[in-house]
Parts: sequence; C-alpha cells; structure tokens
Amino acid sequence: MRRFRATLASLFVTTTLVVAGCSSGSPGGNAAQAGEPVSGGSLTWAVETEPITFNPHQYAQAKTRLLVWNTFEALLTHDDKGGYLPWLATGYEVSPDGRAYTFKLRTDVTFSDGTRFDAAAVKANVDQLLAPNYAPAVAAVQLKNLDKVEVRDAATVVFRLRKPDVLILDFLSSPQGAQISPKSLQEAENLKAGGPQLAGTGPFVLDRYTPGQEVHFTRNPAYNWAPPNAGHSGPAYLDEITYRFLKESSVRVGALTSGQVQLIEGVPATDESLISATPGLSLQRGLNSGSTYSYYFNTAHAPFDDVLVRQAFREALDVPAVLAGVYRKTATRAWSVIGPTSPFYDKSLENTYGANAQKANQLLDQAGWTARDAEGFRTRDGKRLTVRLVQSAPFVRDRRDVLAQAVQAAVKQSAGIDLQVQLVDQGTATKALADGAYELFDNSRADTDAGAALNLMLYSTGSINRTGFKNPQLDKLLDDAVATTDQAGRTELYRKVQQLVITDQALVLPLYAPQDQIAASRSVGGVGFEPTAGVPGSAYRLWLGK
Amino acid sequence: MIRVEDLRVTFQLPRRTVDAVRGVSFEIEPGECVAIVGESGSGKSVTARSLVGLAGPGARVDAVRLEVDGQDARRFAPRDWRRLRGGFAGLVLQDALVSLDPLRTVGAEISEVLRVHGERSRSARTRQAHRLLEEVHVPEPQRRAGQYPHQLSGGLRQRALIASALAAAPKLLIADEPTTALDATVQAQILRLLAERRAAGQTLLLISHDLAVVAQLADRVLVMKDGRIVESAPTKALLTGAVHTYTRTLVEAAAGRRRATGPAPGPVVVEATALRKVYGDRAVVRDVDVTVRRGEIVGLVGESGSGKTTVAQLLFGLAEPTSGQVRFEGQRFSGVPERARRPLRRRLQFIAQDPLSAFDPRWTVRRIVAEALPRGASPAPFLERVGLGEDVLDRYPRQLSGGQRQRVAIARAIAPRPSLIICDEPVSALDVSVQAQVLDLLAEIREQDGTALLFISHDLGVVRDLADRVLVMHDGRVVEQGPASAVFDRPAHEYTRELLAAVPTLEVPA
Amino acid sequence: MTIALDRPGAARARSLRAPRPGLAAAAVFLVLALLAALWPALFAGDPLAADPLHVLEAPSGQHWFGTDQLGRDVFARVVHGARHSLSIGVAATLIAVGAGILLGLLAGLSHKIADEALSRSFDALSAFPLVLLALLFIAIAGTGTTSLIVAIGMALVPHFARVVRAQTFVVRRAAYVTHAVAFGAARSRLVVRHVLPNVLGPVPVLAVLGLGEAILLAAGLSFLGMGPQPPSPEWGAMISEGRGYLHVAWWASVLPGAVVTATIVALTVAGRFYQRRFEGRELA
Amino acid sequence: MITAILRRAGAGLLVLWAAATAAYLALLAAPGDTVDAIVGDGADTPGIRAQIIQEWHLDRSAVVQYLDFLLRAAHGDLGRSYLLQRPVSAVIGSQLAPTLKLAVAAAVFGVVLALLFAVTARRLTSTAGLILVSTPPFLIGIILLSIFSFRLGWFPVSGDRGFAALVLPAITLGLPIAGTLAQVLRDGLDRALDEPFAVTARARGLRESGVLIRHALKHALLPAVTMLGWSFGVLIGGTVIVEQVFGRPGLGQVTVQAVNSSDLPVVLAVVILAAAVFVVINTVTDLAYLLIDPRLRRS
Repeated sequence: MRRFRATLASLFVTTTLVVAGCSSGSPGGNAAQAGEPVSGGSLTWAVETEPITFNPHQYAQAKTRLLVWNTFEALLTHDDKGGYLPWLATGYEVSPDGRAYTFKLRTDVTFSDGTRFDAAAVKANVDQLLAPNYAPAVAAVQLKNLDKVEVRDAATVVFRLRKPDVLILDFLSSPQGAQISPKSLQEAENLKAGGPQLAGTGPFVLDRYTPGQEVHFTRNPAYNWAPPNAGHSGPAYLDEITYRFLKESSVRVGALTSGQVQLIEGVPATDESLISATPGLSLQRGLNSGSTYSYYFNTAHAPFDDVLVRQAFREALDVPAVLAGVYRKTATRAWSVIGPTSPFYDKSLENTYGANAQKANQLLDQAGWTARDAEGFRTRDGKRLTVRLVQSAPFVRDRRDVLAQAVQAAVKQSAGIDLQVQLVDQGTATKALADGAYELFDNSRADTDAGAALNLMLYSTGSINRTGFKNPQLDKLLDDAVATTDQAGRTELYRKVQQLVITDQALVLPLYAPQDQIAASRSVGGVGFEPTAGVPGSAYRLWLGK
Repeated sequence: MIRVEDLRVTFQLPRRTVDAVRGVSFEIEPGECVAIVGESGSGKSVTARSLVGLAGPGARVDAVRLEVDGQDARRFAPRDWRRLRGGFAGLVLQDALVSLDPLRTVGAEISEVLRVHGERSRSARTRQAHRLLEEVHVPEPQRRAGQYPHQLSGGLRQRALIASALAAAPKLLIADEPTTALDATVQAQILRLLAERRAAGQTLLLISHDLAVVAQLADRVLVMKDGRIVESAPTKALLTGAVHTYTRTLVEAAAGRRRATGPAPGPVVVEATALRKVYGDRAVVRDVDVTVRRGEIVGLVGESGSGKTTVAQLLFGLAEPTSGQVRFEGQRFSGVPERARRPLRRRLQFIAQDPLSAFDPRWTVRRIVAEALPRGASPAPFLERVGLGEDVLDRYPRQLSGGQRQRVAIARAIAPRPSLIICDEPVSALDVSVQAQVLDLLAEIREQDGTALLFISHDLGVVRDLADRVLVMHDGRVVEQGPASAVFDRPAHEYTRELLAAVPTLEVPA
Repeated sequence: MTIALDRPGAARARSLRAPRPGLAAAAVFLVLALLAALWPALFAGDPLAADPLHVLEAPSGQHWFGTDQLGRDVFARVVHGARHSLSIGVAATLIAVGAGILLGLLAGLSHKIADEALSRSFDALSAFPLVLLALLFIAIAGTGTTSLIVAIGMALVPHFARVVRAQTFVVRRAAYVTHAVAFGAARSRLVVRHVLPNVLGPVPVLAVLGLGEAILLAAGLSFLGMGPQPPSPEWGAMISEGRGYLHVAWWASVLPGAVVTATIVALTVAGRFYQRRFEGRELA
Repeated sequence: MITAILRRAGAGLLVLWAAATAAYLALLAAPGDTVDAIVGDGADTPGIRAQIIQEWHLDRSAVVQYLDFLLRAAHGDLGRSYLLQRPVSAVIGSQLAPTLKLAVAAAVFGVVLALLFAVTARRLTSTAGLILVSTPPFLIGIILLSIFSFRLGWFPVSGDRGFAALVLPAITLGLPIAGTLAQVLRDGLDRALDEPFAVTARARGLRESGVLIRHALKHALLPAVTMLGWSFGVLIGGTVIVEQVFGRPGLGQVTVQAVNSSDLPVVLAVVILAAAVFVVINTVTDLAYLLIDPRLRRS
C-alpha cells in the first residue's frame, strides 16, 4: 500500500476530536489553598527515580514519565476513558482495513531550537526509531507492524501498517512516540542519553542536568499548543521547576516536611499519616494504568504446572490482609491482571477467589501435597512444596520485597507453602529466569493501553511471558483485540482474556493496582495525575500560590 | 644547691606498686661534681630526675626534704617545676639520637630552650645556638645547626644535646649515662668536654653504671643499689677503701681481671682467608683473615661500623662472602649450600648480644636448650654447668633476668659440644657485676672443654680480660693483631693506640 | 606528702586500667550475643511471626524494641539476628584469615621477587575501598548470604595477608630463627617449629578485631540490598529495612543499629585487651 | 632522581593495569552475559539481542574485547556506559567533583576533629572514637539526617548545592575517620610522650602542651599518615553508602547503579579510578613521610 486510495476517504472511520471542554484529569485537591492560578515562581519537586535517559525514545521507566512531558510532546494524548485527544496532531483517520492511520498536524508548533514541527519531523522521528542500534525494543515491539511513514504534505502524515494494530495510537501518545527536533536527532552528541541538547516542543526546556542530583527546566515562553485536557493554555505558569532525585523515601518525606521541597512523589504508606498530620501539606493518590502488580505462576514445571496448586496458592493468600500490613490502608487490591482504571477491566472478577485457607488446603490435598514436614511445610513424595520468587534488587520498588515477605509468612501459615524470596542482582535474576529456576514471577507494567502489557506477558511468544503458558485461543484473542479498532469490541475480547487467565487457568495472582502518590505543600496548585497513565502529571498545570 | 632527705619514689603500675627509690638523702654543693653509680634498676636515674620533677609516668615522690635551688620543691606547682627545668638544671640523657627530637633540627632544639627561657628574638636565638654549639666544640656550627640528629655523628649529636642542656646557663647539669651508647673514642671526647665544663665551674650530677667513667670526673660518688644509697664517699676514698661489699664488687669489676690464658692452641678450627663482603657499593669487610685454633679465645675488637659483626656472620655462614673463603674444621664452609654445612652445624655455635631475641618467645628454657641436644637428652646438666637451677627449666626467657638469659644462651651453645663458639658482644647488655660472672663462665668452658671462642666486642676491657689473641678491626680491615698482651701493652697501629687511650680505666691508687 | 604526679604518665597509667569496667561489660555482652546466636529461643520468641494488627509499635513491656513494618517483634529479630550476623561475620573472617594466612605465608616465605609482587598487591588491595571490593565480588557472585560471606571474606583477605606477611617477614629474620640454623635444622623444620607458631600467635586477636570489621561491612552491604534474603533477621538488613520508617518508628532501625555498634565495640575492646596482653603491654 | 620518578610512574601504571585486568577478568566471570545486562527487565527478543550484540561489538572474542579495552583505556577512552548511553568518561567526570568535594570535606573534618580530640581530650578519645568507628556509617547518616535536617531544618536534606548540603554527609563520612585517626594519634602521642626526647623537652622547662604540640604531635602524625591511604579507601567506600543515604550525586551512586545493572564499562572505570586514586594517595603518603620525617630523606 503506497498511496491513499480515493475510495478510502468516504469509508474512513472518522474520529473527530473534541478540542475544548474535555475532562481534565483529577482536579487539584488543594486548589482552595493555592488560590487562583498565578504565573511565575519556581518549584522544587523531589522524585524517586533518576532517568537513565532524557531521550523520550529510549524511555523505559514509568517513574520518570512526569519529566518527559515537560520537554516533549506526542501526536496524541490519552483522555481518562481509554480514548485519545489531539495534541500535536489535530486529528486522525483510520482506514477501514485498519492498516493506515492518517494524522493532521498542527501548523503552529515549533521546537525549542527554532525548528518547525511538521510531517517531515514526524517521519524523521520514526526513521530514527527504526534506525539500527537506536531503540531496538521500540522497533521490535511497538513498531513491529509498521510498514512505513509517508509525508502527505507539511501537515499530514500517514502511518502504514503491515497488519492492523490499534496499539499504534497508544504508541503515538506514549513517550517513545514523542517528537524530538530533527535537528537534535542529527546533531546531539549523546543522542541516546538525551539532555539539554535535545529540543522538544513542550512547555518547558530542560536546561540543566546534574547527574545524581537534579534536573532543571525553565518555561518555554513560546508555548501555546497545550492538549485540550491540560486545564489551561498558553505558556506554563511556573518560571522554572527543579526535580531533585531522592531515592530514599524517608529523605523525600523529610525534605518535604522541613520545607526544602514543595512536592514529592512516592510516599510510603507508613509516612502518609505523617503527611496528613502536617498542616500545609496535602496528599493525593493516583492509580496507574497497565497491568496490575501480580505474581505470575510458572506453569512450565511442578508445582505450578498443576492448576490446582495455582488456585490453592491464590486461595491461601488473604490479599487485603497482607496489603493492610505492608501498605496500611493505602493500597488498592487488584482482582485482574488489568488495572481497575482501564476501560478493559473486568469488574465481574471481583470477589471470585482468594482468602480461603480451607479451600487452599483442600486443593493441595487434592493435588497430592498431603504430607507435612518438621517445619510444617507441605510435601509430596518427600519433596517440600517450595516455590521461588526471584526479585531483581535494582528494580524492586514500592516495598515489593516487604510485600513478598508478608506473602511468604501468610502462605506458610495458612497452607504450609514454602515461598522462598530471592532478592538478587540483575544478572542473577536474568539467569534464573532464563534457566527457569523460578516458580513465581512478579511484575507490573505501566503501559497506557493494557493490551500492550498483555501482549508482552501473556502471548505465547511474548517477550516477558514468564508463565510458560502457551495457548492458541489466548493468542487469537490477543491478536483480535489489537486488530479491532472499536473500543467495545476490544473490551469484550479482553474480558474473555481475563476470564481465561484469571478464572479458568489461574495463571496470575493479582495483588494490587500500582499507584503513585504526590504529597505537596498546599501552596502548590494544579497538582494531579496524568489521565489514563495515572502517574504524576507534568509541571505544565502547576502553579505556586501566595 | 640540692638538699635531699629521705626521698622515696614509688611507681603505681596497673597491678602493683614499685618502690624505685627508698629513702635517699644527699646534697650537692655548687661547683661540685657528684656521681651516682649503680646497676640497672638501682633507682639512680629516678633519683636524678626527681630533682627536676620528672620522675616518670605514674611516679609518686615523697621526701622529708627536697630543696632545689634553695626552694622547697615539695610545694612546687607544675609552673615552678617548669621554671626550674632548663633554667636551674639542664638534663643530658643517654643517646642523643633519641633524646633529641629526631624530627627537628639541632638548632631548633637548642633555640627552644632559649625561647622557653625568655629569649624572644629569633635571630638572637639562632646566634646563641651557634655560639653554644661552638662552645661544645661542634665544628661548622652554622651548618650543623640546620641538620637533624641523624645526620650528625654520635659524638656531634651528644655535644649538641649537651649544648641544648647548657643553653639557658643552668647552675646544675644532670648527665644521665651521657656516654653509654657511644664508642670508646667518642666517649672519651665527651668526657673531656664534661671535664672542661666542670673546670669552668659547672656543677655536675653524673649518673652512670660505669664506675670507670665517673671516677675520672666526680669529686664524690654515691653508690646506689635497690633504691638505697649503700655508700657515699669522695671518689678517691671509695676506690681505695670501699666499705660496702657491693661497692667493692663494682670496683673490682670495673678494674677488670685478667683471666688465665688457656692451654697451648690446638689444630685450626676455623680459617677464613681474604674475606670480603660488599653490600651495594659499600665494602663492609675487606680482606680479613681470621684463624681460630682449638682451645683459643680470639678477641675481635672494633667500634660500631668496623665490620666485626659482619665477619661473625660470614664465619657463622649466615651470609656469603663476596670473595674469600671460610673453612671450618678443614671443610669448605662458605660458597656451599646450607645442606652441605648442616652436618657441621652443631660443631659451631653462636651467642648473641641480646639473648631474648635469640629465643623463641613461646618456648620454655627446657625446650630451648633441648633444641640443641639429641632427642631425649636432658637439658638439666647443662643448666647446672652455667650455674642455673632446675627451677628455670619451665620458665620463659622473658621471665628471666639478663644474666640468667645469657647463661641459658651459653648452656644452649655448649650443649652440642661445639669446637667453636662465636660470641657477638655477649656481655655488652649486662651489668658489670654480671658481666664478670659471665666472663668467668666463658673462661671456664674454654678451660674445661677446650672449646675455642671468637669473642667479638667493642669493649676493649673485656677483651683484654679474656682473650689470648686479639684482632683490631677498623673500617672493615684488621689493622692489628697479635697476642693480647702485645696488642694491649705495645699497640703498633695508631688506631689501636687511639682506641686504648680512649678506654676509661679505673686506676685504683695503690 | 605527694609532690608531683606526672600528668601524661598518669593518663597513660589510667588508660591501661580504664578498660576494666568496659572489658567486663564487653565480656558480658559477647557472652550474651554468643548465647543468642546459639540458643536464640532462650531470649525471645519467633522472629518471623508477623502481626499485621500491630505494626510499627513503639517499644513497650511486651515488645522491648517495638515492632517492625510487618508487626514482627524487633527484639526477637535482633536476638535471632545474632545468629545470622555473627555467623556471616565469623564465616567471612574465617575465609579471610584462612586465605590471608596462606597468602601471607606464601609471600613472606617466598623469594624476593614473588614476595614483592604479592605484598605489593596486598598493599594495593588493602588500601582499596573494602565496600568496592566486596561489591565487585558481589557483582561476580550475585547477592545472597553465601556470596555476601565470600565477598566480605575476600575483601578482608588482603588485610590479613598483609599482616601475616609482615609478621612472617619479621619472624623469619628474627634472631631465634636464624639461630636455629646453628642446630642444623632444615628449612622446613624452621618454618614448622618456629615461623608458623610465632606468625600464627597474633592471628586470633586479629581475627577478633577483623570480625568486627566483617560485621560492619556486612551491615553496610545489607544496607545496599546485597545481604541475606528476607525474612532473615540479619542486623544490617533490619537497619536497612527500618530506615524507611524512621519518621514513624525510629526503633526499627536505630535499636538494631545500636546492637551492631555494641557488638563491634565489645569485640574491639576484647580484641584489644588480648592484643595488649599479647604484645606484653599489659603488665601481668 | 629521574629514575626514581620513572620507577614510581612505572609502578603506578602497573597497578592501574593490574586493577583493570583483575576487574575485567572478575566481571567476565559474573553470571549473565553483557547482553542480559543491557536488556535489563525490558523487552527481550532475539532481534533485540542481535542488535545489541552488533551495537556493542559483543561478537568478538573475550581476548579481542579485552585488548581493545586496554588499547582504548590507554588513550583515555573508557568506552560507553551500557545503561546510560553516554561515554563513561562523561558519566564519571560529571560525578567526580561532588564525590571529591565530599571526600575532601570529610577528610578535613575527620582530621581536624581527630586532632582536636587527640590533643585536647585524650582520655575521651578512645571511647568516643571506638563507638564512632563501630557504628555503621549509614546509621549515623540516618540519625543525623533525621535530627538536623528533618526535625531542626538546619541543613538541607540532600543534593550537592552549596556548603550547607555538604555538612551532614561530610560529618557522617568523617566521623569514623576521625574516630580511627584520633585513636591512632592518641596512641602515637602517648608513645611519643614516653620517648626520651619528650623527657629532654620537659627538662627544658617546656609546658606539657608545648611538648605535645611542638614535639609529640609530629611523631604521632607519622602513623596517622600511614592511615591516610586507608582513610581514602574508607572515604571512597563510604561515599557509596553516604551518597545513597543523602541522595547526593557522586561516584558512589554511579558505582552501585553500575554494579546492580552490570554496567561493565562503568564498573571497570570505577576500579581504574580507584586504583589511580590509590597510586596518587600512595605517592602523597610517601611525600608526606619525607616532609615529616627528615630521617627518610636522602641527602
């Protein structure tokens, strides 16, 4: 397919995008204190994670998403109902066969280095993404169905796909699909690392990066192309904003309570009471998109090759109890592999399993794990019911290691299961996964379209399929869901996926829906989360009151 | 000037109290030279230091009367002591290499005294320091003042130390073993210097273990033993008519006693020809020939650095000669692998100056001596021979006195019935009274066993008392050799003469 | 009448006497720690019993050291942690001492060039940051108790090797060793009878002092997340886990930390006492 | 003189080479290969792996890679960070200053405190020093942080902005050094005060403080200088932990991150850097010896 076919025009499923009056994400709960939005001022925000790269194409850390949108923007953005809103594109059309996406671009946008944003720039970005040795993961996953990008005219660009893939829209509203100035792409010294040399179109310009310490942004005065759900238009309110990288949660909280920073993200549950008790501080939580934090059972070998044992493990665990212990009352229990904020979430799964020690023990008895050893663990044929959870220390967050300990204690107590938690380095973890030396795999993914996560985790050839579960029916459902453009159709397909994976096969033990917390001084206005993604929003909406 | 009555000094150690000085009374008049003589542990140093309030760590000083410079020192505050130190009394200690701050220049050390005692001007201090160095006969005082103690020879250092003690023109100069670490020739120079000061009217308090040294200088001698003054008399009277037996022992030991010469020498035990040893670009031993015959005691004398210890090592096979050869009992002993020497080893023994370091600290005396014996042989007879009872068998070397240790070393050396024992300064670390006993023992062993001894020492006195034949070493060479009587009575070489002249001898008036 | 009590000397005399109460306290503490490591049940209950209803409770009569983020009794964890922390320390020290003795002897007894090369590398390695060395080993062996032990042991090897080599060097040239030649002793006999025993003499003291170092290092590495697996109540891991709750529950990290400090102080006091005694500075 | 310098430089290079090679071999033995490390927990397909192998030239033999590494290192090129996608020299370079600042501040603080303690409060030194040395530095850091920053707000919580931010980390890092150094100094002083020259100095009428400062201190500095090399080891090792606690940028953070993610080029560079620091410190120590002790100077 090289050119537009004339016939296509009338058959296009046209999605006309509403430009104004869109939903604006969760409103800043502290607007009253901060007063009306005012322009000017500078803020310091302590964040947990330092990006390993400032190049959005190389983006891999959900925790750093809030930084991306300060400098860079995508063609589309998510609304909070699973749909898309215009951003650098004013609208798009999909061909009936689902293999061509035509985008109309804004014509009033310039990169901060003065380069104009146009269709050629979009193509340059995609070409760069497909260039060898640049972003192999993006090329292999998000762009695997992309055939080519055509520049129709300066304001029109067409994405042609080899086969229908609705996730291309998700990609074009994701950080990896963000637009970098073509000039930067050619001239930047450390393109893959990013930094001040990469120009974007966003409301701020990254002008100073001190590795290990902070990154500093100043307002882009020319900015006037905010997406419709941004809450305001024109340049950002703040003159400048500094993000400081404070890995230790207690340090972040201390920095906030002692007034050294105005905002922090990543507030541990145990410190939430402290924040609430401090006058002048407020706390907000937002649930992330994507897949929930879950334990995936390795079905490749015993004991989880037996669905009864998988079910038993789920029944043995009183998820709310362990969550309450570890996260106090701040965690949202998950019932499905898909997060509860996703339009594809199957609410009917709720309260269908779990917290039934009696049933767990029955199931294990059925599965043949009848005997008990001296330490009270179940055994079969003299072998203890031991399951290993391998966690890679560098990637552990949200006290998931602590949670694992709580789970460990719980399943030992309720069903005599010996859960061994191994907190290891990345190399060892990779090796353990490659060797299949694990029975449980834990993971959550922050993809804005849950389907993208499921493709990686559940598809028989998915690159993070750690269950070893291969099922043509499941693959078909996932394929269809990606090829289907209408949301209701996709929702139905994903409902079936969830039924199969959660109810029928008990492949997954969903634990909680990952969330982000923002604690802020009440003098800061506009604090909120990015729609759909559920991660802290960019600095565009923030202002500093009085 | 100094009046002391019933001075007692006790040291409070963690678990016990040591009475170092137990009721000492004496006086020092202006212009006098008083000497305190005693062996180690007699309390002589502590007594002297108590006079300037420096008795030592943990010391408790009591006295019925302690008058220093006409003041009652018992009521002294630290300030008063400080005024006294340096100003009223200067202190000269044993070895300037450690008694002068090794990290500061000699000039700085001298000018420190001046600064403490009120000289503000830096240039004046420098000038005075140079003048003081000149007064103690340090050549090129300007250059020397800028040097560090280690860059000076032993004699110059000691002079510098004396200069620093004299800097604030003290009425009293306390010299605590001022020459003990020095070679004989240097010692003589320093003694001359002290005599010169005394002649100039300086009051001196001299502390020494060596009666011969103080006898040349002192008007009056106090003999101390076990914290008490056992005898106090004018020097002459003391030497001629000592009342106390201990004093007599000291006088006799200092005067020396020629031991009987042995039987006619037998066959050659060890023969070294044209020995030469070069370390780096320095020849330490040059063309030395040594022959020791059976039953012979050969003395090897020389000052520090003369190469005598290296000769001992070459003979003993601890070092290989650069050239030349050692033959032991007719067989090649140098230039052969240790394996070839091993069968001969027991016939050749060694006694070192510091027996403590020559014993494995973990071993008892029993085991130490047994090492030298065939398996199962009892060490007791050998200990008996060296005058030690069985009670020492199960003790560790560090629990023995210096004399006892050296006896153990001798017991171990004679145990394999060697034909030759090399003794490297075997009595230098011992008190004079003990020295005499050890020398007697060695003479007796030669007498009874016919064992040959190569006796190495810097101390001409002991060599003269013991050796049949003497070799004098200087700068790596043997400058003179011959029968002991000949060398000592008619020295041929100039260096030997110089050396002999430097030895302080106790000339007991008839 | 006392006239003068010389000051520096007095201070020194006191410093020799001073550690007495400290020594007694150290001894008592070490005995308790050892008992805790051997029979933790004597002192405290289950270190793993989680109680979600009583998390992060302040120290009280029931929970002497309070409770942690999972409602586990911090005191029980500290007591049971003695076994983990001490055995990690002891095992690491044994590795370090064993390898250190071997390498140190090898260097001290070998020929000049080999000795030079070996002892130079000991020098360089022992000046190298311990944490960095241990991290390198962990990078190779992965995290976990075993590799932690090996990492700490390996990191401490140069230190011990250096001391043993120096000691060997001194002993080998000591008069009593050269003297033994006089009895026709063969070289191997010299080494076995004189060198080895005298070189190894101070090793136990060094090992006690090294044990403190090992425990401290283990705590540091646990803090960096390279320690034993949860839920092992290892002390360093406890401090590390507890630090996130510092605002609300200081006891969860500070009290285990205090126990680490007390242990190392006690070990050092005891080690130094014996060291002084060994060197003969302690007047018996 | 020149030969001495050349020998010194040669020995330094040898140490650097040995360190680099040892680290290279060690990392070669680590589980999981380089591709695993680069893939991390991201998407993982054969295609991605092939691209990674091509990009980083991982298809060459280990020997070739090692020789290439040595050759480049000799030219000052330490390669590119797998993780951060930047030249290693840039990664290290940007983090060197904050770490150096911290280490120097801590060293200065530690030395000053040790001197103060050793000279003025010698009796207190051994107990206080022992406790400081025996406490895990991160615990000290955490406690200091929660008191002086969170509660009292005297010092900023973290970062590397201005002097105030340096105070708490420097104290945390400096205290153990001060503890050890004070004890060494105290021992040295005690020993020096027992020496004959101290008696001589007292006999000149010098005050005890004069004996201490003008004579004994210099002697006590000699063993303290020996500790210098050790101290820098502790400092550099300590930064790994202290930077973590205080959220300071620096080599420590880089090191932990690199070790965690098997970022081989960065780990190697850190090792080489540490070896270089060792060489420098060793030289400085030797020079300091010469400065303090004239006995070691050859005329």
